[in-house]
This record gives sequence, structure tokens and C-alpha cells, in this order.
Amino acid sequence: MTGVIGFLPESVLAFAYLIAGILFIQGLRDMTHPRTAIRGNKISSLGMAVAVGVTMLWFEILSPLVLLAALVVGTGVGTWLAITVETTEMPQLVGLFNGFGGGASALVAGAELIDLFNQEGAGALGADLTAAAAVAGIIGAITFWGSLVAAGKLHGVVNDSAVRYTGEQVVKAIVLLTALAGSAFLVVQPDLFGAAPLAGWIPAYWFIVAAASVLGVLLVIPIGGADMPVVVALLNSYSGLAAATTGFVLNNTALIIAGTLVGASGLILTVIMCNSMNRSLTNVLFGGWGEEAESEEMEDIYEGQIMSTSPEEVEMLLDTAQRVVIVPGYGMAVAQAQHAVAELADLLDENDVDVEFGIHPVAGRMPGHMNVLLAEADVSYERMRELEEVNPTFSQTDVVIVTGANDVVNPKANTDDSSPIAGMPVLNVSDARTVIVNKRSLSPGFSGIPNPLFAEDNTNMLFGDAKDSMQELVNQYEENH
Amino acid sequence: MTGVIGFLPESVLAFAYLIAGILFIQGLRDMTHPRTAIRGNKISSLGMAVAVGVTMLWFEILSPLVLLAALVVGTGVGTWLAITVETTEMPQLVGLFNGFGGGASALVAGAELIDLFNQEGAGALGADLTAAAAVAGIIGAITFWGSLVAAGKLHGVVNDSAVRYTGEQVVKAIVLLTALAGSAFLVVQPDLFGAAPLAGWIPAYWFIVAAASVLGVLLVIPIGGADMPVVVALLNSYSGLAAATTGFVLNNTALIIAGTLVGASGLILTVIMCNSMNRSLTNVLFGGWGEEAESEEMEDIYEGQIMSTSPEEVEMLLDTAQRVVIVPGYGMAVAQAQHAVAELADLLDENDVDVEFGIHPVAGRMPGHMNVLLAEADVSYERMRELEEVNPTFSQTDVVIVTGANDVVNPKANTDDSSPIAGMPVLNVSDARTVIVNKRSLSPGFSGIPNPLFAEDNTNMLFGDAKDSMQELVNQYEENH
Amino acid sequence: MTFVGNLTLFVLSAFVGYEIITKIPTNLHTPLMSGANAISGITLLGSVVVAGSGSTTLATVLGFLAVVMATINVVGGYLVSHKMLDQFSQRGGS
Amino acid sequence: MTFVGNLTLFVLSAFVGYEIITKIPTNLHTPLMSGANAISGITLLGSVVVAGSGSTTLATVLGFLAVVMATINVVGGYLVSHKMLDQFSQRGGS
Ligand SMILES: NC(=O)c1ccc[n+]([C@@H]2O[C@H](COP(=O)([O-])OP(=O)(O)OC[C@H]3O[C@@H](n4cnc5c(N)ncnc54)[C@H](OP(=O)(O)O)[C@@H]3O)[C@@H](O)[C@H]2O)c1
Ligand SMILES: NC(=O)c1ccc[n+]([C@@H]2O[C@H](COP(=O)([O-])OP(=O)(O)OC[C@H]3O[C@@H](n4cnc5c(N)ncnc54)[C@H](OP(=O)(O)O)[C@@H]3O)[C@@H](O)[C@H]2O)c1
Repeated sequence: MTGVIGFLPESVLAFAYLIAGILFIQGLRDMTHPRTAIRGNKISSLGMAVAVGVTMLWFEILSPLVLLAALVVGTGVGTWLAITVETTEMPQLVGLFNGFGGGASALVAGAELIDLFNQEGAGALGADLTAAAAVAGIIGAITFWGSLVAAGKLHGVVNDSAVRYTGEQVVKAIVLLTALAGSAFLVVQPDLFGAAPLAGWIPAYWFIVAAASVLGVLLVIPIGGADMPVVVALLNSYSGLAAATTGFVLNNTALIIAGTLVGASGLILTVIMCNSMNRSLTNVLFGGWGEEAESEEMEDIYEGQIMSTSPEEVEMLLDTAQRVVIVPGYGMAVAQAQHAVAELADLLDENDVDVEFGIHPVAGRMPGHMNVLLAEADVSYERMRELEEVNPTFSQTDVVIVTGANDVVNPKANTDDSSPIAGMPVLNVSDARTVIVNKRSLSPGFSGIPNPLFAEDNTNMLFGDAKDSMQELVNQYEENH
Repeated sequence: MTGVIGFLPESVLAFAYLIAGILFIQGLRDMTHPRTAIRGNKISSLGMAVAVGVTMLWFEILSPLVLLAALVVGTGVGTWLAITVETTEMPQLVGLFNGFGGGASALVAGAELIDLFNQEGAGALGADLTAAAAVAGIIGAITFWGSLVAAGKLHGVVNDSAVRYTGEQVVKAIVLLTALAGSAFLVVQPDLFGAAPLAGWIPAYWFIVAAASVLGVLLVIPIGGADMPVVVALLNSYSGLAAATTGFVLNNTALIIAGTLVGASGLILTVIMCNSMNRSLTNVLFGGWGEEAESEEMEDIYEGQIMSTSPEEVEMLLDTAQRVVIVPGYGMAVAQAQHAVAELADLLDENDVDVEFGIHPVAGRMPGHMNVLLAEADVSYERMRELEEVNPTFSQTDVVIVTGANDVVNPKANTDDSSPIAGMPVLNVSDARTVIVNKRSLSPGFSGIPNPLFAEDNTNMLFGDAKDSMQELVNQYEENH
Repeated sequence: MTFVGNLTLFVLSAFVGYEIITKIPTNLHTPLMSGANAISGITLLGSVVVAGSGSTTLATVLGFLAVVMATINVVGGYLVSHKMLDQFSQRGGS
Repeated sequence: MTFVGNLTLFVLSAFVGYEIITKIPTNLHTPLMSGANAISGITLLGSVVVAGSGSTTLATVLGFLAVVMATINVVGGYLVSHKMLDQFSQRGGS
């Protein structure tokens, strides 16, 4: 049962997997700097190529055409999705890919069980194998369905509000217990339906997968759309840990190292996102907010306090400004306004205005979301300032243009201890002389709470779609300079 | 052949060693910050206690009294040395300890061979065992003797100049080859003198150790005293790698992890030291300088240009100064002047003078040497400034007091491309209004080259022992304030 | 390799991962997410073996689907990450 | 554990060591040197076994000497490191 180079000593395979592991680590190390990151990504993919290539040469491939076809189809679809995706759709695409990885784990564990059962009978399904298969099946199915729902919410094809119902936690617990009971059966008696015609399909395993699939949907449905990046990062971490677990069973170094690295990465990103929102992971997963936008309160705050402005007026303000800070948010991503914003910044710069971007760590829907969008629009790296850097400079700033951002500039985080975003560090834009807030309406941002910034004396609202408004501003500015 | 808990499954021992490894890593992680470093050191020593404790319980101890006696003696001597050492003598003590570690490796490998030979005959000495023993013996003996010579040079009991002779490299190569030839014999025919009465001593092994001992001395003798810290760090790295090698043979996780960590630490410290001196490792090990202090050139530079001053005059300068920077060097360590220097800084601070320490990364004879000394003298962490921080501030500084430093303030590094310290970053003290240089004479520092700083117009020499001069300065200042 | 041996690999990899990933700056977190996602497609190793050697039709079909999905994950993940990073490196260079 | 298994441990430990040690600031390098030195006394494990179980007098004597030397290295190294760090932490606290 050996492949082309399968006659070599076992240690050669282990060595190749070690090389792949080193390449993954080196790839991540290069990701610590924007200049080397692109090389790091290539090194990491080289590691994958080594691992997959050696595996194909090592093991006997009975049906090479099937394998080749699958690889070609997968590569084709993956490439097509990656090439055609809009930068604003990346969050959901990453979620979708993650789901596919989980789905593959669940399918392959099942196929392995079926294969062994049919070749060597139920006796071949030892407890360690079936236990590992159950873990792979549960985590894989949760990852697949959870990621699909998350991607759907991010893409707007699934209701993206937090769907809550009474007894929610109980329902989830029951489904989880069902999956675990199925796993116990699989481990104790893999040929549960030994005599039935479909015994060769290992029904106990698919029962587990079905239960876990339901669980995956149930877990993610109640979480609000804006928390999806946290969910995707966490599911990514799970799928890494599932790979590492499989590595334990197969004694496969590459799986252990790569899986653990992914597990660590997903977990760290999850924790970083939760921290920058000043929320606990439990709160994100089990107790989202978003349902309580009390409209009376909003009217109280906004009533008679809102001043709206026009692109012409903003242009005049910019005309006399020495220093301008642009604060982008989720709305810029939705409206795809990054190119217009970048053009505006360039124009200002040409006319000797000191212009910078103030980037909040959780602006948008993924960590670093704004950086990716602005980089796409050719904004130079040095012009993007992080929260700690830009906050002290607002008092020397003439005009702040907030475009499509809301929660990240909400002063309630500092002033109101009972608000759901209390304690989250925000950009203190109202320290500036004039604040222009560009959004389509007075509706709240992700957290669902009103924003007193809009009612402040030095704030002017520029209502409209971010892309249209920014483009209009660019046109006005160009006309007059 | 098992000890108290030796009946447990093998995996328990491996697990204990993994715990020890984790403790070592966590200990090092805590060393990344001064606040947690002391805890890190404790965690690391806990790891050692776990590893040694479990080992003692696991293996059969035929002569517990011998073992206990050895542990007691070792602990006693180690504690006594650590308690009685002066802070200035730390470099040589670290070197000495390192040597003992190497010596232990060499002895234990020999004892192991003798033991096996006497119990099970020459057949028990397989090639992997003898090869590992040879590696341990060679590295261990080199580390032992090399560290002893290095410690001796640092302590001043061994001639600390660079002892060079023609054919030096050839001699070393021959000795190395002799040791390697002995190793080959040991591996091929461990019972080389099978019939001789002393066969049980494994003479081939001790032959290797003897050759390696000679090599250890020969390698370090030609290196100048001031390069000893580099040598100690490198030997430390070697001894770590030797431990890791032994771990490969014994399949011992604790040895592999701990040894590799030490290997990395020693190597990184070595590289950092070489870089801050702007020299290559090869240059340090095989081509030291220090022999070429051309006295004519010195006279040329210094002739009629040297202004000397007195503590009284310096006190008057300090009286009107707003900002003072103190630059300590190796001489402060030799003179143990750190307490007097710290007192001076405190006095200045009390009188509202802005006072800081400018610390060059290779001032003294070990990395961080000055920091350790000043910390001992209660100087606060915030007052010690690194090269990059302090250099731009010299132009706003009224008085710089250089005490016992020489090479680290030599402007030749910037101006003269042919000088041996060319390219080494130095403290540009002459940007300050007045520079006071305190040393005993005009003799050169470690690099052996003259220092044009002494002849500059704004430099005044305060000749004398660092401790005496600083104490005198403190007395003067106290009298007048 | 024993269980403890595998556990040791896991612990060491976790330390490596933690030390490296906490060093990655915020603005690279989205590409990191996508790149890590691609690495988690390492389960492709298992899929390849099953798809290529499946003895029953069912196992082969499942293996085929698994390889397709895992490959999409790997190829797509790396390409998306590359696409994002490419935009950064153009900025970095200028 | 196989040779490649050990090699994997070595490589991962080297990455861990590199990442952590390059983070340690210059002013802690002398205590680090002394602490790393103490860790290298891990060869004490070997010495303990030999000294305790030596079958010949010679092996026992050699083992005894090895334990003495390794213990000096370990105990002395940690204590010296502690002594230096203690002075830093007093500063850090104030
Ligand atoms: N980045 C992450 O990793 C991450 C992860 C999870 C959660 N979150 C959460 O997401 C939020 C991010 O804050 P944010 O300030 O960026 O966004 P936000 O608070 O969600 O607000 C976005 C605003 O953009 C406006 N908008 C939407 N479409 C627009 C369009 N086409 N043109 C102009 N404006 C448009 C919306 O107002 P209108 O409808 O009135 O236009 C909305 O108020 C935070 O609450 C954060 O905790 C972030
Ligand atoms: N730190 C490290 O890790 C390390 C490692 C290896 C090599 N090094 C090398 O060591 C050198 C360090 O530079 P450095 O400026 O600190 O030292 P240095 O260049 O060696 O000069 C020390 C000066 O101190 C004076 N001195 C000696 N005893 C004294 C006493 N009791 N009172 C007052 N002055 C005394 C000496 O002059 P008098 O004899 O005239 O008094 C000597 O010129 C560099 O060349 C560096 O490359 C450092």
C-alpha cells in the first residue's frame, strides 16, 4: 500500500512534514511586518505544497484521476472566488473558506471510517480512531454550518440581527448532548446497525454530524451580524485545534504544528477583538446586544440639536483648514467609498493641508478592515494613524471628517457607564474645531445606541451615502482649486 | 533497576520533563521585563527542581548517601560563591559556573562509559552512545578549561592580554584533529586496550578529554581580556548545545528543550555583543586587536592639548549646570565607584539639576554590566538612558561626566575608518558644553587606541581613581549646598 | 511518537504561535486571518489519502468532496491573503 | 522518540528561544546570561543517575564530582541571577 516514494524509511516523511512546519512558522514570522508579509504568505503556501506533495507521492493513490479532478476543481473554484471578490466582501469570503475547511474535516473522517469498516470490518475501528473521528466530525460540522451562517449574515443573505428566543441555551445544550451521546455510541459500538443494509455507511457517525450541524447553526444564528468576525476567528481557531487533534491520532507532525499555530492565531485574534470592544467572549457568544435601540431616548438627545450641512459648506471649511483627520468606519466599506476618500486626502495633501487617517482598531467588521480598504485605494502606510497616536492630536485639528463610522466615535463610551460600549476606547473627535459626520441617517451603528456626538455644537451632519458624498466633496474641491 | 516511583509508566517521566521544559520557557518569558524577571528566575529554578527531583525518584539510587553528599557540597559551594561575590566580580563568576557545568558533562559521560563497560562489557558501548560521549567529552572539556581561562583573565589572575604566536591556528587545528582521531577510535573500538589492566577506565575517552582540555586553553589564551564576555557567552551556548545533543541520545525532552534554549540564548548574546562592538565573531575569536597601541601617535594627539582639572573646579561647573549626563564605563566597575556615582546623581537631583546616565550597550565587560552595577547602587531604572535616547540630548547638556569609560566615547569610531572601532556607535559626549573625563592616566581603553576626545577644547581631564574622584566630588558638593 | 511526545510538540508550537502572532500589527490582522485559514486547510493531507485510495464508491465520493472543499480553503485563503498584502507592499515600497 | 521527533523538538525550541530571547532588554542581559547558565546545568540529570547508581568505585567518584560541579553551576547560577534581579525589582517597584 505504498506510493511512488513510499519505500523510503518512515523518517523521510516525518522530515518532510517537519520542513513544512518550519515553513509555516517562518511564514507567520514574516507576517510581523508589512514589508515581508507578502513573502511570508508565499513561504507558508510553499509549506503547504511540500506537505501535500510529499503525501501524494508517499501513499498509494488507487484513483489518481479522482484526486486530480478534485484538486483541479478546488483550485479553480478557490482561485475564481479569490480573484472576483470585492475588497468589501473579504470578511464573508474568509468565513466561507473557513467553513469549507471544516466541512472537509467532517467528510474525510467519515470516509476514513467507511473505508476501514468495509475493508477490515468493525474490529478495525478502535476507540482512539472513532473518538478522533467524532471530534473531527463535531468540530468540522459546527465549523462548516457556523461559518456558512456567519458568512451569510456578513453578506446580508441571512437575517443579521441577533435572533434571541427563550430557552435558547437549553436547546443548544440538548443538541450538544445528543451529539455527544452519538459519539459515545460510535466509540463503544461502531457497528451499531451491524445487520442493516446501510451499516457500511456508519450511520452513527452521520448522526453525530447531523446533530453538530444543527448545533453550528443554532450557535451562530443568535449572534448579531457585526460580531461575525469574532465568530469567524473563533471557528478558525477551532478548525486549527481539530487539525491538531487529528495529528495526535495520526502521529502527524505537520498537522500538529500547523493546527496549533492556527488555533493560537484564531484565539489571539478573538481575544484582541473582544478587548478592543471591551466585551467578554461569553458576552459576544451568548449575550449580544443590538435589540435595545430605544427610540424615545434618541429623540430626546437629537431633538432640535442636529445641524446638517452640504458638500459646498464642507468644502469651504476645508479651504481654510490646516490639519484634517479622516475617520472611516463600517459605512465606508459598505459604500465602497475608499477610493473617493483617498482622492480627497490626496487633493488636500496637494494643497498643503496636513491630512491623516484616524483608524480605530475595531472600525469596520474585521480587525484591520480599514487598513486593508485604504491600502487598496493607495493610501500610504504612514498616513494611517492608530487610536493612541491620533487621539492627542485632535485638539490641534481643524476639521474631522467621520465617514460611515459611528460606534468608534461615540463619546458615551467615556461618559455613560451603563451603555453597552462603556469602557471601549473611542476616537475623541469632538476635541477638534469642527466635526463633519457623513452617514445616511441618524440610525445607530452596530451597538444600537444613539450617539450624542451628532448633537454637539461643533458637529455638522453631512447626510448621504459615503461614496456619493465623498465624490461630491472631491468634485467641489477640484472645482475651486 | 527502578527507583521509588519507577514502576509508573514511562510517559509519566516524559510528562514531568515536559512540565520542566514549560517552566524553563515561562521563566525566560518573564525575563523580558524587569518587573517580572525575578519571578521568571524562580519559575526557571522550579523547573530545574522538578526535573532533578523526578529523576532522583525515578531511577534506582544505589548509593543515596554519595548523591546526597554531592548535592549538599555543590549547593553549599554554589550558595557561598553567589553570596560572597562582589557585583564587579560577577562576570568571572558566571564564567566559572559555566565551566563547572561543562566539566560535569565531561565527567558524567566518562562515568557512564566506565559503568556500562564494567557491567556489560565492550559490547554495551554502541556507536551512538560512544559518539555522544565523545561530543559531550570534547565540548565539556573545552567549556571547562576555556571558561576557567576566561574567568582567570577577567579576575586578573591570568595574563589578560591577547597572547599571539606564529602558527597559532595550525597548533589549534592539530590538537583538534587529535581529539577527533581519539573519538574515531572510541567509536570504532571502545575497548582499545582490552587486555591492559586499566581497560576498565576507557583510556580512549580520557585521551579525548585531555586533548580537548588543551584545546580549550589554547582557544581562549590568545583572546584579549575584554573579549572574555563574548567567549563566556559562546561557551555557554556550546554547553547548551552539548546538553541538547545528550538529550537526543537519551530521548530526554527536558535536556533537548533546556539545552536548545541555552544554546539560543548564548548565541544571541554573542551576536548582540559582536554587533554593538561592530566586529565579527571570527575577528573576536581568531584576530583580536589590543597589541598595536602606537605611543608616538598618542603623543601626537595629546601633546600640549590636555587640560586637567580638580574636583573643586568640577564642583563649580556643576553648580551652574541645568542638565548633567554621567557616562560610566569599565573603570567604574573596577574602582567600584557606582555608589559614589549614585550619591552624586542624587545630590544633583535634590538641587534641581536634571541628571541622567548615558549607558552604552557594551560599556564595561558584559552586556548590561553598567545597568547591574547602577541598580545595585539604587539608581532608578528611568534615569538610565540608552545610546539612541541620550545621544540627541547632549547638545542641550551643560556637563558630561565620563567616569572610567574610554572606547565608548571615542569619536574615532565616527571619523577614522581605519581604526579598529570604526563604525561602532559611540556616545557623542563632545556635543555637550563641557566634558569631564575621569580616569587614572591617558592610557588607552580596551581597544588600545588613543582617544582624541581627551584633547578637545571642551574636555577637562579629572585624573584619579574613579571611586576616589567621585567621592571627593560628592564631598565638595555637599560642603557647598 | 508517544502521546506525551505529541503533547510536547503541541505545547512548543503553542508557545511559538503565541510569541509570533502577538507581534503581528493590527493592520495585518485581516490578511493574517485569511492566511491562518489557509494553513488550517492542512487537513487536506487526510483528504488526499482518502480520496486517492477509497475502496468503496461512497468513500471515494466523500473523499472527492473533501479534497475539493479543502483545496478551495487552501488556494482561496492564500490568494485572498496575497491580494490584500500586495496592496500593502505597494504602499510600503513607495 | 525517533531522531526526527527529537529534531522537531529541537527546531521548535530554537524558535521559542529565539523569539523570547530577542525580546529581553539589554539591561537584563547579564542576569539572563547567569540564568541561562544555570539552565545549562540540566546535565545534572545525567550526573544524578550516574552518581547514585555507579557500580564501580571509579564511576561513583566521577559521578560524585560531576554532581558537585553541576550543582554549583545550577545553584550558583540561579542565586547570582536572583541577586542581580533583586536590585532591579527594588528599583522597578519604587
Ligand atoms: N472591526 C472588528 O473587528 C469588529 C468586530 C466585531 C464587531 N465590531 C463592531 O463594529 C462596530 C464598528 O464601528 P464603526 O463605527 O466602524 O461602524 P458602526 O458603529 O457599525 O456604524 C456604521 C455606520 O455607518 C453608516 N453607514 C452604513 N452604510 C453607509 C453608507 N452606504 N454610506 C454612509 N454611511 C453608511 C451607518 O449609519 P446609517 O445607516 O445612518 O448610514 C452606521 O451608523 C463597533 O461597534 C465594533 O464593536 C467590529
Ligand atoms: N560590555 C560588553 O559586553 C563588552 C564585551 C566585550 C568587550 N567589550 C569592550 O570593552 C570596552 C568597553 O568600553 P569602556 O569605555 O567601558 O571601557 P574601556 O574602553 O575598556 O576603558 C576603560 C577605562 O577605564 C579606566 N580605568 C580603569 N580602572 C580605573 C579606575 N580604577 N578608576 C578610574 N578609571 C579607571 C581606564 O583608563 P586608566 O587606566 O587611565 O584609568 C580605561 O581607559 C569596549 O571596547 C568594548 O568593545 C565590552
